[in-house]
Amino acid sequence: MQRASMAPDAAEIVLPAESTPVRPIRQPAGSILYLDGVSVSFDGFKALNSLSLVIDKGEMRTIIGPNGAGKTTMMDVITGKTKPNTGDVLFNASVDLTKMDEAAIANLGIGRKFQKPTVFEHLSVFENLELALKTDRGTFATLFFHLTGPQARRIDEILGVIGLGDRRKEKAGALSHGQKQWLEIGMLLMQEGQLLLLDEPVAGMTDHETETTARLLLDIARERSIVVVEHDMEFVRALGAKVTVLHEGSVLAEGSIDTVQADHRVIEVYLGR
Amino acid sequence: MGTFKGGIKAVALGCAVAVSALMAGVAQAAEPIKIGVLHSLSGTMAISETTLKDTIMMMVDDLNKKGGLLGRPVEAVVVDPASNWPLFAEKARELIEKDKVSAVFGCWTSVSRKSVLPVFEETNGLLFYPVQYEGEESSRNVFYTGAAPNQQAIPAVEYLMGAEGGDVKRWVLAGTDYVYPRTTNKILEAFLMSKGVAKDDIMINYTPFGHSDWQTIVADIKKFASAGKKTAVVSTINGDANVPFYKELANQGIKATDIPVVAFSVGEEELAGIDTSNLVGHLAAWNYFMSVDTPENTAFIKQWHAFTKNDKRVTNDPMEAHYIGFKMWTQAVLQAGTTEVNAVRQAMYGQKVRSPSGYDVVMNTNHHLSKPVMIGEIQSDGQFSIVSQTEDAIKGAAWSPYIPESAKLTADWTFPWVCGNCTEPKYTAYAK
Amino acid sequence: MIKSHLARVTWVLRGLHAFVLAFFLMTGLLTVGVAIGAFAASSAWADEYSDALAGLAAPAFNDKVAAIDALARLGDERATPVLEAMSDNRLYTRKEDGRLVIGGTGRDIALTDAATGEALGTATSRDLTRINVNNALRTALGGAIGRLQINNADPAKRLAAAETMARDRTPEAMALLRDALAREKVEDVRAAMALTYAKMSLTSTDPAERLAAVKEVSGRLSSEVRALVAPLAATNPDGSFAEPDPQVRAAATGLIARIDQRLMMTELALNLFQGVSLGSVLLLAAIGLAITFGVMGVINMAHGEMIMLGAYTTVVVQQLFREWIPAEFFGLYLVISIPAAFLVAGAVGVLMERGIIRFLYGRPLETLLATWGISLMLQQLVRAIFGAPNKEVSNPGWMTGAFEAMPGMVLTYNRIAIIIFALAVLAGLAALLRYTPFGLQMRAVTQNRNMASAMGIRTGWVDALTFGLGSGIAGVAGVALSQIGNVSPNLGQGYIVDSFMVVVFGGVGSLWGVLAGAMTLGIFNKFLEPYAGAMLGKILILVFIILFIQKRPRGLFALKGRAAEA
Amino acid sequence: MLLMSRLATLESRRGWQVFLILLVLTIVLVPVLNLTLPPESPFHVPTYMLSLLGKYLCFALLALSLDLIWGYAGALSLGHGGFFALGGYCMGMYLMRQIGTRGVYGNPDLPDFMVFLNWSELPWYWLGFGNFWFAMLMVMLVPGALAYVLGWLTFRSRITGVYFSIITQAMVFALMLAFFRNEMGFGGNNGLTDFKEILGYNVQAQGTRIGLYVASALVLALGYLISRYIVTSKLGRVLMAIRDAESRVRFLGYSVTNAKLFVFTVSAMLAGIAGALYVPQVGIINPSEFSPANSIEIAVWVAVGGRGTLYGAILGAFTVNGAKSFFTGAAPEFWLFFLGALFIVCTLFLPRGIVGLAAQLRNRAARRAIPSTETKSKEVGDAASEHGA
Repeated sequence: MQRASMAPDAAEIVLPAESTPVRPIRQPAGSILYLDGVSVSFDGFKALNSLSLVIDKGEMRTIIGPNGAGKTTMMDVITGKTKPNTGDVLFNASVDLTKMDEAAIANLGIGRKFQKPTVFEHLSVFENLELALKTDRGTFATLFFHLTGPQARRIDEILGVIGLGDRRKEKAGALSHGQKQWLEIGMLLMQEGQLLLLDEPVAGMTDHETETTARLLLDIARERSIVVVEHDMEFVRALGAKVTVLHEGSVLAEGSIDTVQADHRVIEVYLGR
Repeated sequence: MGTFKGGIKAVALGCAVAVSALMAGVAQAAEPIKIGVLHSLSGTMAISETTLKDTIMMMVDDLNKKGGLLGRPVEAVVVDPASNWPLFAEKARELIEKDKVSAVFGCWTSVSRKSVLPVFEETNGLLFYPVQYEGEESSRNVFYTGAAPNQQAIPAVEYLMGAEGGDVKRWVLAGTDYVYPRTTNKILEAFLMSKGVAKDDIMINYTPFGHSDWQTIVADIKKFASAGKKTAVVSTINGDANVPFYKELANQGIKATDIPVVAFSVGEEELAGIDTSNLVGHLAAWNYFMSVDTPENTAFIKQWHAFTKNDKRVTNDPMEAHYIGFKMWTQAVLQAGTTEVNAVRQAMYGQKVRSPSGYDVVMNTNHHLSKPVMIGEIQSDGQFSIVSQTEDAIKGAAWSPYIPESAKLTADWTFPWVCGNCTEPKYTAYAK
Repeated sequence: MIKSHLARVTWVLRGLHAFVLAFFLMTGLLTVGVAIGAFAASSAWADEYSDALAGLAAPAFNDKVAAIDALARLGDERATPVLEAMSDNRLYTRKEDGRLVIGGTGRDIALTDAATGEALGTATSRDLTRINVNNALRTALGGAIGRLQINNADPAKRLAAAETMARDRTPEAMALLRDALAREKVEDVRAAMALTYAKMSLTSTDPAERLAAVKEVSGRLSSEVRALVAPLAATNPDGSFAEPDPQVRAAATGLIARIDQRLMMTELALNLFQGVSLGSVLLLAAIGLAITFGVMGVINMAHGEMIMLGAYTTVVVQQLFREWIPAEFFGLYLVISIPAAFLVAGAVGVLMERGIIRFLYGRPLETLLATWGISLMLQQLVRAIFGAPNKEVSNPGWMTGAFEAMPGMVLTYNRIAIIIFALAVLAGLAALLRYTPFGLQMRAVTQNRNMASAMGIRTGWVDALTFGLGSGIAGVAGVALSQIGNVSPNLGQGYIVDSFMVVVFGGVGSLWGVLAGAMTLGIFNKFLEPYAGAMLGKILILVFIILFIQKRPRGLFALKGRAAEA
Repeated sequence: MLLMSRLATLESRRGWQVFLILLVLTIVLVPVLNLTLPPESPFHVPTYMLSLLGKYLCFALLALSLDLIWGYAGALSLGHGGFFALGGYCMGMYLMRQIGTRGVYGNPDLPDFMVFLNWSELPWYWLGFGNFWFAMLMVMLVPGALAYVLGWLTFRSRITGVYFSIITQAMVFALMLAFFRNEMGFGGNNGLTDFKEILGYNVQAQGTRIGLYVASALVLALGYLISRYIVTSKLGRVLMAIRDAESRVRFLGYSVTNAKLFVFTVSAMLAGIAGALYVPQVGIINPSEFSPANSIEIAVWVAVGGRGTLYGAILGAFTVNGAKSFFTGAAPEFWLFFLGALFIVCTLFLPRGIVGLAAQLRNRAARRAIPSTETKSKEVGDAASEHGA
């Protein structure tokens, strides 16, 4: 009936959750991201139910879970798109993310890649990367911005990394689906964030592309913390990182991919009761 | 070389032949005298102004059938300023400078007149303005053929104060918030106070243009009238807002015998859009009503019906003003023997036309007409029954004596004054 | 005269059973006497009567007033039809012989002699000179007719007379009313007479009578009564009381306090009614937009023109009724106009959707420009066909007038009709969306176009029909709005901004939001108007809406999370 | 140095050539043709044409300002007529103060309409407007401040697309009603008129007209360069990114609110300047300039010319207004049909306006090979989806 409701931020109105927060496993010290008892509900539907999660500095974490488990909502909470009803979200063990808006959180060094590749279609590949470049992002600074030599070289470098060097002047809208995914990863790299959140980075990619992406991510992970949400088990296996399984808005299981796959609760959730 | 010279000669000869042929052609066909018609044909004011355009077209048509003017046909240049005030100025300039019209007939709202005024003054054009207005203006380049406040508002209020009008003691001055109602109400307030009406017995109310929800105001009027004294409403409500106003009056059961409403902007054309069976007895003051029973008026109506090919079309006061203005202009052109503006202006003073209202209407040196004032009551057929009219024509006053600042001003465009707003003649020294 | 004497005699007879015989004789004598007297006087009366009749045609206003007074004083009931005709502008003098005649209606005027009632054939308006009447004369005529009819056999006429006489405070009128009151049997008429009499005797010189009058009028807590009683409670400039009798003064002061209290309540109720009424106008104007804009997301700037088309359809239907249908069915034209307007505006809407708008889905701001172009063209088209001036739309009889819900609170029938109509349209629309297959398809298409298409719904036609529905409802609104406002080519322009405000304020896509939005804005506006004035009130409301949207960008009835139903 | 090199990047070499040729043609050739040639000459530019062109130049600047916010940031303001009129009123107030004792009532301090409404002294908000430079400052500050406040409220609440359009429309509607009120002290319905002098020159003199015309052309050129500077800067790319995917820009760390607020305010200031140049040339400013229909018309100019190109907006303003001037004289009864049809044709067949026409024709052949991938999305309020075509 209602088209307006299809708009991206239609779900802003949130109702208080009723659950009691569960204490997290450990204290925030030393973590890059610390979620404690985070709950979010839309119209009585609990998207996150007292979720607690800790990511260490330099850690790579994979998050899996069936549809509606709350993966994307969790990302929304971390990046400031959705405010949690209850719970703490701390960055670097000290910064309270729930008090900040998206831009401020991005400027802290948290980068995000969306499930559906979102690049600026009317800008060229180069310009897309330029926008993501880590500099002062104030309005007047942007107005009088002048690209320096090192910055231009950095963009060229990333263009090489994501394999779009020969398409730098083309409009991003003209790229294929996989190339858009890569461009978006390239933009994440330009941001030089400390924490990268990737929502299904290999969706719609060929096997070969998936492999390359996995290598790229492992490469990046040496300097940064990364959280990857993914369905593709092969890819998850290739990353070889610790896996967290979400179900109905809270953590169901945590561990290596093999432990998790052997967990009967996980099997139950994935195969149905 | 020789051939080149010969070529020039041939061209020159050819040119000469062509020019003389052209001249001859002009002499034979007689270049038309152009007049401009500057009335909105679209936008909010089209409701009122299209009729005036048709009136001028009818007059031009008639004049051409009778052989034109000074042996030349008259051509009306019609433009559409689209109820957009700056566009009025643009179109006025275009008419005068590009089309080189001898006179312009046009405008309805005060603001459109104010907008074109600098253009007419700069280019020394001639504007005939046919609508009743607030006065407080006299331009060398405008002839005001509509009523000034003393030719409409004051006689109407005087009528209501008298026994025939019902001995009204309490007054509601309701108007749209713009300059005409503001001025008229200011004049009326001063006039009423000078007649001993207390301030408490005057209620002034302004509404926005196109106001459509009159419930509150009509209820307020009823409340104000329930104080026991005979109450009347003097309405300067503008065009569009009148229909819902009258509908609300009728529905709330306000009869003319209880609270008469006298309007200065409601004529036959406006009533054509309203079912008047419940409005019988409410009044309007004008210088002309379609129901005037004179041979001139019968002829005028007949001509109008023939021109529009519709015998249901009504005539109204601004149309009559245009009729008078156009007749006067043709008479002045004939008298001056030219369409040149300065000569025509001089010839306009004292020009006399037998108007459809049955009076000899005269143009005064303050650029306003002497016209009769008539008060009519609305009847169920959408016409007015004339209940009072002045014996003689009343001279339009550009400056109202009831406004202190304007009381001291004089408009007289003849020697020794030659001024629209002066406290003393410009040529006092030479006048002796 | 004779008749009334007899009536009184009969009354006397009834009261005195015991002396039937003796009084029978006496009455006989009396009757004979009266008859003789009447006969003797009749020639003198006849002269005075015909003089007065002739005076009606006098050119001077004062002479006419004198003649009317004289006729009222004479009390000859033959004068009633003459005075009524005069009041209706149907009294003429015939040009050929100067005879005073009463004319009928119509092109050929049927004439009757005013003095004798004799039929005189027909004439045209050229043969006659109308006797001009103005408001003052009409008031005088009303009073005179009232006096003549206060003893009429028809109770309805007596009631009307009792009410019109309230303005006539002469001693003669009072005496007449006192007599009539004494004889009156019909309860309603009696009450009306008593009230009128009390109003008259508030200025009586006898304190007891004044007190009785105050008591009598205290049943009606209206501002009119307040104005009448106010002098009794007033103080003179020197500080003394205008009313010497303390008892009367106390009664008057008490009554005024009660009236003031009542008036405050009345005003509140009236404001509420006016607000609801304005709200229903806004609702009607916006409801079509709630479909085209709210449901389909089309910024339809030609929405106002759909309303205008509906209003012009009403004009055409009305014209057809005037020409082809007997006058007694004229009131039905509105009933026919509703489906006609729906079809006309709906058809134009479908054409618009198929011809232009469907190519612009997903580009809402360009739809805005294209529909703006359509609106300009439609306005000019209507101007070319019907002419620029306003068109007349008459209210059918059942929508004219008002009733007084309580003293001082007049509710007009057309406003009530529009409130009911607006709610009915809303309810109908809600039912259509909820219970019909079309409504189901429409909801399916708007919620998930691809899915609906996959299920075999012809989404293109559903779009066209949905847009047609919204436009058609705007057309129906035009029928209603033609009853209270202008019908001109600019009609739609006046509603377009308001309609958008209502839809956005109420919550896009929600019918109940539109209802709540329209009513809130209407009532808010009407409560603001007395304090801020009409213009400032409107400005304040716009500012309020701007600020409100900041707080709740999706309007009052924002649909949350999952797509709710409209 | 840096500035010069930055300026050079505003346009391509050919762009600069065209720009300069057009500028010279407008500010030199037209006045020369008006002044030197006799009226009979076919190349003579009559004075009425000059003032018409002057008016178009102001409209072009107005269209340019709207293109900045609509074409680049994707927010269609239906309130630009309001900023234009506010700038016009500021200029009008200055001009009113220059009348001095030459008004009909001869009051040295008060404009005629205040004398008439029995006001005894100038209201506080008229103070200072006797000074030209103060008035010019206000021409930019007043519309700018209003845009800043309104923009801050709306952009902060993330009101986009149609909702933004409707809010700005409500704003002009409220302004119109407010300025209609005589109590406001801006002359009510008649507005401000009867101007005599600007900076000591008679406003009706031919020399002044030419001066105003040249000033309008220069300001338009300057406005164009400023706009070019903004849209070719990184901020320009941020704006286009906002137009494409507003929320994505936030995740890159840019403040969408501030970027939009900046360009909205600049745009409103440009509109105010356009209004200030317009008023002395047409000789009147009144509340009908605030009417919502006027603001919609501005959007139409931009759409007809082609939005998101800046020069398209200028072209559109000239085309539509030229057509309007021509048709209201040549076909007074039918011009609305032409105008209406123009809007429909432009939106249906020229989604990128007149300037997009050439590209559209060029691409036609190429496009045939690739089937359209456009999906039928009908989201309300999603500015990004506007560019689906």
